[in-house]
Amino acid sequence: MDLRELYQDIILDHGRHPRNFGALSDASHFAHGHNPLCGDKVTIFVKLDGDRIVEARFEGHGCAISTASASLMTEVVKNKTLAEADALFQNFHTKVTGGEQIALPAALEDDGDRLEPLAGVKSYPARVKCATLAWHTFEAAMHAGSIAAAVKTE
Amino acid sequence: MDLRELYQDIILDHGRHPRNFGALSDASHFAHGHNPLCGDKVTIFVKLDGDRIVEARFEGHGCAISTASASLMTEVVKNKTLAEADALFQNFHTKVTGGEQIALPAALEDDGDRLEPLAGVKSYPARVKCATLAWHTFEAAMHAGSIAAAVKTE
Amino acid sequence: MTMLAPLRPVAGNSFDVAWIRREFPVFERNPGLVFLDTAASAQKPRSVIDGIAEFYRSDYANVHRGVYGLSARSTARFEGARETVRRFLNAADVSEIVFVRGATEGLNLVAQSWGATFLKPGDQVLLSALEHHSNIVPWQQLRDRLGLELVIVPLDSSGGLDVAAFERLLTPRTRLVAITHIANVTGHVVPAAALVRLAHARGAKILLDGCQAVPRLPVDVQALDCDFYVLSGHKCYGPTGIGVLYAKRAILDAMPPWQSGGDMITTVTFERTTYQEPPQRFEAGTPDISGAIGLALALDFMDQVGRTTIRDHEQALTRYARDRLATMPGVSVVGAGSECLGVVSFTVDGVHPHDLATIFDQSNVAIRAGHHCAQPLMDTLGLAATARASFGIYSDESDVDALVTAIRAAQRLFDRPVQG
Amino acid sequence: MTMLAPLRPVAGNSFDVAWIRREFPVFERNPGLVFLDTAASAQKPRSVIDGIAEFYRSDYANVHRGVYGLSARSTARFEGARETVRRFLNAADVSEIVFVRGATEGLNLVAQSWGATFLKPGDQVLLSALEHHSNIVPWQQLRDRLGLELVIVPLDSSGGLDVAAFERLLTPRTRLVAITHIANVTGHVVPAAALVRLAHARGAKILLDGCQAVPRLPVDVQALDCDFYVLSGHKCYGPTGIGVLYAKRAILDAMPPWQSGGDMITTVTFERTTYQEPPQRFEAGTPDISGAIGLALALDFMDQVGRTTIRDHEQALTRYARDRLATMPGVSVVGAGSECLGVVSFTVDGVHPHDLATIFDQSNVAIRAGHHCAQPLMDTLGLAATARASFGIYSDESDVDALVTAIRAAQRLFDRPVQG
Ligand SMILES: Cc1ncc(COP(=O)(O)O)c(C=O)c1O
Ligand SMILES: Cc1ncc(COP(=O)(O)O)c(C=O)c1O
Repeated sequence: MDLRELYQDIILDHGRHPRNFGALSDASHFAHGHNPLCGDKVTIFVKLDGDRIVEARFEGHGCAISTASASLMTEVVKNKTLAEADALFQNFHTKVTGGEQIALPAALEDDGDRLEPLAGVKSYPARVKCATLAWHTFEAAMHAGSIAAAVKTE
Repeated sequence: MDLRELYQDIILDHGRHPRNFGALSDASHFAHGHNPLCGDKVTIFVKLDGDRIVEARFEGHGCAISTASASLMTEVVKNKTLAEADALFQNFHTKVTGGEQIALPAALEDDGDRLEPLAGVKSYPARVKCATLAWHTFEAAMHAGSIAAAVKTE
Repeated sequence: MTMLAPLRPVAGNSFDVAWIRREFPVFERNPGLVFLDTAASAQKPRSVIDGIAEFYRSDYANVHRGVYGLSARSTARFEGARETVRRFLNAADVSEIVFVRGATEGLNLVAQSWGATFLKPGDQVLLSALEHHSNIVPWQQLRDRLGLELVIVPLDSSGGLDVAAFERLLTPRTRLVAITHIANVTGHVVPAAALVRLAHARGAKILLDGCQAVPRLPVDVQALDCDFYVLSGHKCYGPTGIGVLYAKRAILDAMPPWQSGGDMITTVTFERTTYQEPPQRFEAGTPDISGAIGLALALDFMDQVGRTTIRDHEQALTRYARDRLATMPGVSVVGAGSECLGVVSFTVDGVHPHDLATIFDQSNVAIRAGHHCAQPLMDTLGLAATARASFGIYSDESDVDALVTAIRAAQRLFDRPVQG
Repeated sequence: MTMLAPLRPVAGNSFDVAWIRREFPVFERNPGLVFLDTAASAQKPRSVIDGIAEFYRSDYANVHRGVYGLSARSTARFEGARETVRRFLNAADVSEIVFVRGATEGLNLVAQSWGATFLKPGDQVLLSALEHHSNIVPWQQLRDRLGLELVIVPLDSSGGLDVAAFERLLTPRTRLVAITHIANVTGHVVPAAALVRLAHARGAKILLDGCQAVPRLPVDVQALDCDFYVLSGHKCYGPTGIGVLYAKRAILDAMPPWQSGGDMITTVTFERTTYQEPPQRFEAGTPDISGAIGLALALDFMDQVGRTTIRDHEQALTRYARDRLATMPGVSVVGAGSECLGVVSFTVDGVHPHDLATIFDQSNVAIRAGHHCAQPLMDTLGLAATARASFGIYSDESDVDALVTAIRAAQRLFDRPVQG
């Protein structure tokens, strides 16, 4: 496979210039994520209003894939309900692992398409964890109620 | 090699009817010997008068080789000095391991010959320890002064 | 990877031993070999030997941390081997399969991690008189360190586990039962599922030592419902250096690491280290990658032959051997036979087992003589040593017949009149 | 056993790498493979792969307790392997060679047997900032159990061990020094013999972690006079699952057993067990017989190539790699180079090491990216991850050239203008 399929312009751009980067001082939820095998670290901050995500930011260091994935994630989950964010994660997960595709509700299709550039990792099994780290950490933040949590992918 | 070379008449005879078998109540030295790999156990009792062995007996259970070796040993060391017993052991050791032969003083040659039937074990490396257990235990008894000792061969 | 040809049609309950034997190169290289020491260690089929070599030629690299293709392949093979073991034992989850060097290491791991954490002074550990040293000494070490009590279940009149005594000896202080699934000296099969139920009813955890059982019986850890199960790869046709500790996930989760180093940690600073989830938490350092892969190939081989087929074969052969030996004058078989599998211990009047083994070896009959690492059992039986013949997938009646002939030859040699 | 053809004539300080490479089947099976991850694990020569297979075909049986011929041959091969290791390390006696799964197990054995017996609360263990997790975490576990203090020797300005600080940090409370012989991230060689003298002058024992050194340097434990030395077989061209703990006999004599079970005991009753002499005391259960034999074949292979030849080759290649990388714009080599052997860590501006490894893999260049199980060193260096290239007996300048080309390709890919 051509490396340009993996490292698409959008990935490099978000890798170089991550969006929503930096702590969120009034976060209602956050979690630390860690991939012990390569050392990637990410912290996800979320501000919830009821079950709606009004703000999502991240901090950390990692490879282009994990940084771009965190950056794109914070963009697409903003202003979504928790159920919508979860649907996006399920869909994304099958995209990057090459599992059977889970359809998205029509309203989320555009957001799903925005994550498409990361689908290239499914040809690089060693890198799938890079793409999913931010999402697993996001999920951990949500499940932790308002308490900090830590997850890791291996 | 023919098994009759290993199990010569003299071995079977001493195996079935060990000489000097049973504890020696007025022993000045004794030691326990043990081959943990096959479970053979022997106790050697010696009575010394100065540096002369005036009595040697043994107890224990083991295979035909180890029993015959203990039996023959108690016969040949009796009435020998410690130095003579040691010379017999050295000579015997090379006999059963196939090492370079150590010559015996003329006075001990007959005793050396009496141990000859055990030389067959040198073709059975797994059995050499059976033939030497009694001798190692005897040596331990001597080195322990008048205190009991334990040795094992493996 | 060398694949096996499809199994030949089988006659009755048996299978084509000649075909099986051709899959084991040791018999080709050692013509006339009558190998009756499988309980000590099994011979290896071509698929295991060649499969390991092929793995090193084509796919080898260190596992887990490599991004490149070779390492990804190696990791997939290694983790695939873990899944093969899971399937073979029917464990609920692959994380319940911890690779260790062998049963001995598995038992030490349980004693030193689970035991040292959850046992308290005065707690009882229930063992049986049938145990191998590896399932005795780790508990003695722990007893001496913690002040435990070891309680020993005696034998019944047939030489098997006394189940009534087992039940009686289980007390509220019994925290762990550690018992062999098949006794390595006599081949006695314990009623494992019943023992698990009894132990659990009393609130005790139970470990089964499956060294002799896994090569001979279908084993389903979920059906057994045991808490721990250990096995050695080299006894089930796999390479040396690899074995398995199975434990229920909830139990592994609660256990602290034992050995520590690479691969089992999440983060390390000089102040503090956090550990991985099971099974990685218990696999410090570079694992025996080729060992795990070789073990999986061995289990595949057993599956291909068929595990109930293997059990039936071992059962028929054990019966045949016990029956033949029982009729020989001067020969005593150790223990009664109905529940015995794969192993026969015996003694011959007037010929020490050690001498028997030497004499047999002259006619290429390989048996084991001694205490079989079960000195307490030997003490119970009042024997210093026995001769032991044990069977494998490649053994057949001709091996037993050769043994009988060799016993007769030993008797002739030793019973001859000699000059005093 | 497959024997090697005699070595080809060598040119200058080097040897015929093309010939060596033909002895490693992985290169035939993976044409174009540029394998630069030998520090994680080395590839295996034909003599090791085929030698293990041949052993299983011809001579396999369990060791130590068998009277029959096959077992005697297996035991002779296994104990012969121990003698090969002794000779290779120039240990004084074969009883000083304990077979373990790998360096990690060796380090845990020393910590849990020697350390737990001879260290007291308040005692200091001196480590360095260069250590692999396997030489950190066992000491942390022991610290937490016993109340020890871990003292860390810092790096000097070149990224090597700060010997002046080492000397200063040695105190009368230092009971053990545990230090790597060659750092696995940067390739720094420590002045081992000098450290041993300093440690001994202060009355401390010293352990050297030889994982990266044994495959690259002639190692003579008597000349070094170290108290403990550990190595992993898979890093010196041997199979997985086997390693060596060397310790002086007097030290082993004083150490209690760690793991317990078969083969390491003299007598067992349910009341009491007595233990064997070293090394058997520390080898509970059936050992990794084929692992030990495979390791010996690997050491024989290294001896045949010549250990100073290997060192010279690694030295020349390491210099070549460091020189080439140093001149590349945007590339930073970690640590200064004069004392580095076999390993080069580097970073590339704007391309994360993990991405580098993926990009390199597309052109068949296998390197490692990450913390290399040395997180404290990475923290010291202020790096989250590096890319690491490491060399073996089969590496040559063309591998380095391929690496340079791959770095350029990665830079081109990542430095391209992209649409935001
Ligand atoms: C310096 C050093 N020490 C210890 C280890 C651990 O070796 P193993 O994983 O083989 O036990 C390694 C290898 O990863 C190493 O490079
Ligand atoms: C019943 C039983 N338990 C434990 C062991 C020890 O196994 P290993 O030596 O492979 O660790 C054995 C084999 O010797 C055995 O037969």
